[in-house]
Amino acid sequence: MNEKIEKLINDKGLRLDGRKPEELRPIKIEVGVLSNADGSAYIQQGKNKILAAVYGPKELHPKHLALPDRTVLRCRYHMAPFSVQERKSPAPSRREIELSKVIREALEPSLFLEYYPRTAIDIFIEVLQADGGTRCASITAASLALADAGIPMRDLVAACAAGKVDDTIVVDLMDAEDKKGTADVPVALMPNFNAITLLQMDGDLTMKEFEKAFNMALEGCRKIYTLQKEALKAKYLNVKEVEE
Amino acid sequence: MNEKIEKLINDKGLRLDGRKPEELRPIKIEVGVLSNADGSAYIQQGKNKILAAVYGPKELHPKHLALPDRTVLRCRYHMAPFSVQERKSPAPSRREIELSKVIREALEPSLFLEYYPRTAIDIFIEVLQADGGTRCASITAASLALADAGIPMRDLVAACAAGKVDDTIVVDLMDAEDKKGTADVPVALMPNFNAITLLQMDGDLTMKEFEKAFNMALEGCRKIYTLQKEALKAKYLNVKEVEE
Amino acid sequence: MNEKIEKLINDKGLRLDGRKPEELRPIKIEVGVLSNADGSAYIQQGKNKILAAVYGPKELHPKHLALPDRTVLRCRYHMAPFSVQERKSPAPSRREIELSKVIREALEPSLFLEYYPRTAIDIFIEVLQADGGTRCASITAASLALADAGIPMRDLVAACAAGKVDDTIVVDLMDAEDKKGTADVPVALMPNFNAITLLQMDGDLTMKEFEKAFNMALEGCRKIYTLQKEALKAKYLNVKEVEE
Amino acid sequence: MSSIIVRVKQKQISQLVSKGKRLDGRGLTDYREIKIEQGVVEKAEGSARVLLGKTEVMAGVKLEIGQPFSDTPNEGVLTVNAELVPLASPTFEPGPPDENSIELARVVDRGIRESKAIELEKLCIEPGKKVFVVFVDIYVLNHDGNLIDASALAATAALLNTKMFNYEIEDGEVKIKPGFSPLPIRKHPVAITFAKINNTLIVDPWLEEEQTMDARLTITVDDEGKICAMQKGGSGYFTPKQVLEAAKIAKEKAEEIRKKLNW
Amino acid sequence: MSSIIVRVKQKQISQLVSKGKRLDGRGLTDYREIKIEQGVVEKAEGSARVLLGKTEVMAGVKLEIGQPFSDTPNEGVLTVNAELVPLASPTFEPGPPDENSIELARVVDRGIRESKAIELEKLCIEPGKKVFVVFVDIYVLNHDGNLIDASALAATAALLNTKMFNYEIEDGEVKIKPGFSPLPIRKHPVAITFAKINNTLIVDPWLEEEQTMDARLTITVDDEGKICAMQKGGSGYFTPKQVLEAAKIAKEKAEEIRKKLNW
Amino acid sequence: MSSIIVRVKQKQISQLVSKGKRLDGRGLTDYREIKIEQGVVEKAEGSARVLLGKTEVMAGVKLEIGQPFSDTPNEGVLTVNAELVPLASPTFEPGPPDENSIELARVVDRGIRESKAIELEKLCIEPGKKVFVVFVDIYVLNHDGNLIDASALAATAALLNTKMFNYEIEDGEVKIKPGFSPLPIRKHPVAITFAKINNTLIVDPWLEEEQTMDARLTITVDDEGKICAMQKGGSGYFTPKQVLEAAKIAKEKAEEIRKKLNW
Repeated sequence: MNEKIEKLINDKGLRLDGRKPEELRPIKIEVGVLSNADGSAYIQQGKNKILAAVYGPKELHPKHLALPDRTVLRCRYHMAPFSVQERKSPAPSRREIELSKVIREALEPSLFLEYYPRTAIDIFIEVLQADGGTRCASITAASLALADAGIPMRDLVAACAAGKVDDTIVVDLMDAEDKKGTADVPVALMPNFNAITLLQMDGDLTMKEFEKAFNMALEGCRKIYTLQKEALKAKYLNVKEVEE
Repeated sequence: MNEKIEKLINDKGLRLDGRKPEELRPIKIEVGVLSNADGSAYIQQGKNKILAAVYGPKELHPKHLALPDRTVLRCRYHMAPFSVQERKSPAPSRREIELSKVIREALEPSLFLEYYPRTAIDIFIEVLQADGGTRCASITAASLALADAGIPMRDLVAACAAGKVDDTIVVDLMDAEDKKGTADVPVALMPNFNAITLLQMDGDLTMKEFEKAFNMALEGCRKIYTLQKEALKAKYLNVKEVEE
Repeated sequence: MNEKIEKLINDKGLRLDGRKPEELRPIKIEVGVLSNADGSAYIQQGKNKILAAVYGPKELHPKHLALPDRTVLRCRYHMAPFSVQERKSPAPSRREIELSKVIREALEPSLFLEYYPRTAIDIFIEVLQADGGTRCASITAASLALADAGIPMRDLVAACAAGKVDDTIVVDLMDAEDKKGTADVPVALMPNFNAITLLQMDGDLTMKEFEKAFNMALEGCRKIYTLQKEALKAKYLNVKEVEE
Repeated sequence: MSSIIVRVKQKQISQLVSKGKRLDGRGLTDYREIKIEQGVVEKAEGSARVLLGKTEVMAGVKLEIGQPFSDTPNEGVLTVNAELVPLASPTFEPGPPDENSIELARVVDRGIRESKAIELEKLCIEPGKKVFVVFVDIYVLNHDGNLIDASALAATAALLNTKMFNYEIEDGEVKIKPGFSPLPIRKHPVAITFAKINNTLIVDPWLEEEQTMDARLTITVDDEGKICAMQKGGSGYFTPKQVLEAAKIAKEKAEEIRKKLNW
Repeated sequence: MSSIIVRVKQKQISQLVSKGKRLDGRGLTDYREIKIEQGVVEKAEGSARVLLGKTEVMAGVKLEIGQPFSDTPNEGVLTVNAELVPLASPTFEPGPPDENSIELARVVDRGIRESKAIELEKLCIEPGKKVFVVFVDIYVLNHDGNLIDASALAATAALLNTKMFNYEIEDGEVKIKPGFSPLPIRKHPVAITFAKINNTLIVDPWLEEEQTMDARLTITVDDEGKICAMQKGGSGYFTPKQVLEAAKIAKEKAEEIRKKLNW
Repeated sequence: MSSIIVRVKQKQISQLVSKGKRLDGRGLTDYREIKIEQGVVEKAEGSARVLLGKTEVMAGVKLEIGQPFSDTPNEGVLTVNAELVPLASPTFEPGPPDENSIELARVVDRGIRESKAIELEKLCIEPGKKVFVVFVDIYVLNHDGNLIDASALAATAALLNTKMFNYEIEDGEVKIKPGFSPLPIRKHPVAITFAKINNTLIVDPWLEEEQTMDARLTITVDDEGKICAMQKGGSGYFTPKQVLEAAKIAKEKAEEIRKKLNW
């Protein structure tokens, strides 16, 4: 309850969970995990457990919301009531509504939305357990779910945060670091285009510190991008095996 | 307030209101009581006072909710704020939403919904006073309101509960029996088809007890069916008298 | 907080703010104050500060709400959270919903709604500071915003309240008079037609007192009508100057 | 009913009114028959059912213990709510209260509140902390016009029928004692509603007259003939002369109704 | 899937059932494979993930300190909620709980409550004032039919997995002590759901069978073979004979499942 | 405006920007004229009206006594809310806050909160029990682009204008004493918003530039030139180089604005 974490970085420069500042948490990604969705992915990043599903392109009701020249991309980021320490009401919070927006805008640049005029694509993200950095892990998973659904895309979007804890710039903050740390910079990247599609920040950083954190987050994105591609390949190979 | 009812069945085997286990409460039914509705009925069962009204078949808005091959049956079971001991908020509770669903599904088998494609039929039920067994009394009244509206039907639906209080199986539980008793089995029946259209249960019954309660509830339904037909006849005769 | 105002009318027959019973508060009106709205007006009446904007005639969604023979007039009266002593939730209160209705019905008689079938006209009123009599000041401003939007009208609608404080009939009640007084009679008038388009009352008035208050309110409306026309002229002249 | 028939009927109603007549045979200032039945809901602290012609309204009163408003620490709290439940009319829809039900509740509320009908100061249990909250729930069961007057009658009838449990304070807790007392009522406000049709005032409009009217005016009058609430409705207007004429008639009709009801 | 294919498939399912067969090779009273994984959400006091064929349901349990209901001052409070989150099915939409999720939650709730599965009387901290509130949140992740049975299994499995922190009362305040105790569970209710297709009963319908069925009947049975909850759903009906037959089968299947799960 | 005219204008804006010019004559990193009026709502504890070109935003501050958050028992509470009231733009609709107004409020909130602009620890009345709650309500009155920067300015200006009543604690109750003190403010965060048009960054986009831009980036800078909040918006992207360039410009512009405003 009111446990006090004295130090987030120990004398050896290691973090609470033993990581080095530039080290990501263990990440497990799986693509195509839900049978009903057109595309889906599951990610474990540290204790984060997140499912993303994509439905569409599909018809849009009511019709006057449809766009004549592109698909309408919709996104819902949602946390399970049991995903956090104190039970969360299932009604969408202001935080969830904001994150749904920035996640959608992080994925939009990667898609050819003009291919499917008058339709909608729905992205549903469910956080089953939250442990810091859920918006980034959600983007990472949702981009794979879009790929799994066969939505044409320019590049995958990989996301990762960096921040400052105890005056040290570290990557991929876990919950305790997020809460007790002094800054958090979540970033999403389309690596092949060097394109930042999400960038938020809260905290207190000098220009230099920001630049360091920003670059560390970008490096994290690139590592995660590799894992994304492996997860896609794993599914593709499995499918081929099944088909043969 | 915290009055304790010691015994629900007295030494003579009689219930709090003097009824025998297999005895229904006094029932008064009236058909065609509201001038605006296409059909309506009023039921008093013990202290229950319930109005049911039917509007339709009618156009459905928004149109994409309409079905090409049948009418959409909608049902709202609602309690007046003053119908129960502690004032009830007029916003629909979870209980009211569930009961609206099971009541609708209890009435649906009795109707030829395919006669009116692309339309809607609305059933509105208002509990003015509640005294245990409102869902059954609501079904009994709503089926009559449907008949009064001239909706073609296979049979009337009559409903009645049975349950267990103080180890005795009894029919048509009143409020105190419902709350202090150990089981409640509401049943709806189309007597001519021997068709169970509503069946719920909560409590704690052996197979034998359940069978006894179930049969007692069915017997109750049949008695109520007779009263339903009398009420319809009463209205029909009145109308004829008026017309002559 | 629980300051007690002993007397609302002093020995000289003057009110808390020094006004005579039949004296209006200082009024400042400006037309065409918002660049996005089709028409707009701003009113200061005592400490009341109110903005009104008009959008339309415009298309109506969903379309089945449109009327084949006239425009649909919609009105939203809304108070800013900081406009009153105790912060007001931004969600519309029951009072705001009622006032939106009566204000709409006060403006409707002045408009030729049949000129624009199948369309909607929206009136948005924002009370930035409230000091008693906001509904009347809102009508005064909204009627000018309609004129500014070029909506064809029979006459401007001017509104003013009268009431009873300390047994004296007074016009244009301020907040303290409204709350501590014993009656309030808000009235809206189309002066050229001698047409009362809003009339409400709460309090406790004999027939004679009512008649006096009613006439005083009508007289107030006529004075405000003059100010409305001046404000329109001021805008019209400014525009002409700019155009030349 | 098709809209052509509606228009023909509206024309007929309008023409009749200009001749001082009404489609149902009433005179211009005649009310429909008023039937009141009290105590219809035994589980409520008070209740009444009102028939005004075919318009049917129920009102139920529930009492709860709650907090007073900070500016009236010594008074009970009155809360009036109205539900236009969809079984009463094809034009009523399920859902949260709309502007019509809110206006209805607030007009009835003002009549009771401004006439000081309930002796709210007698409903204080512990000043600033505990008072009785009086919930008046208006339930429209059949809408055949003039809901305001019917609802106001039902509310007052239900309040007159309301029993409060006896209690005493013991260690700051409310202890219920045996027996009941009537809710203290000092006034009987009566709402009189006018419709303006063809520039003529009629009272107690029924549904088809409401569909024909240009505007509506309600005047609520207390036992001493004072006006305690007014509300204009509808998209038309009244002349000042019509308003004063209506006020005069309202005073007479309210007295007449109060006499009939022994209020 | 186009509606023609759907209808062909429904016909096929219906014809097979009348021959005692099912499209996926099961017998009429066979369940799909049941897989249960407990403790999948470490941040919850208890959790479980259930696979019933391809139907996937998660349940999480959170404990909070709250007030008891006034009629059970010595008992903890059980609250069951179900979310049909839109990633689980193209037919689920975001928004507040609809009638389907409310029915699902309430049927699961009744099974737990009526069988007295949780020893709620052991969850009282201070009579009338402070008790544990047990939130069971059911989260449907993939809908391939028979959500009720899968959800009921997930709820019970999550409750069995739930740890309560130890505590002592100090000056009326709850002080947390080191260590955990299991939530006291005394019963393991199992819900058995039947579908009626072509006038024949089958158990554990999957999605396409649900789309074909006339009606649904759920019977929840406790460890002693007693019925603790029933719920008929769907727009069809059952005969009395079918109901009694279903009750008999439910008792057997529940025992079978309980044995398989070591409950 | 018809969509053809819109597209022509967007093309024009885009081509101008690539030549370092803007339709309204500004340089790429020039702000529109900023006008601030404080104390415009006397009934609020603090208020300000900001004109940024034709964009008009009002902010009002109300203080209430409430409970602290359990993890910061010694600090006051800050709550920022934004209303995009429909009179400000044809694209704003009445109703509960949508994603745009929530994002606006949260970005402004983060700037104030993360820069520790308010000395919240001075707003504690009784640790863990009673603190001041600071409500900042942002009210957009005319939308001509760059609502974030205008709202952030209005919020800070309103906070600087806020008076707290003096009080003393007597028997655990807050007693109001005569006089007022200013709300303790230690920082003046300034939000600088960039639009990316034709792969070029501009600051303070007005409405038609926003309709043309690919993406938006807000960087909030405190009095010491530190970044305290960032937010990318829109369906486009930025390169890492653009982000760092923006950060540099933001620092300069924030200092410039703070100097101009004497903050």
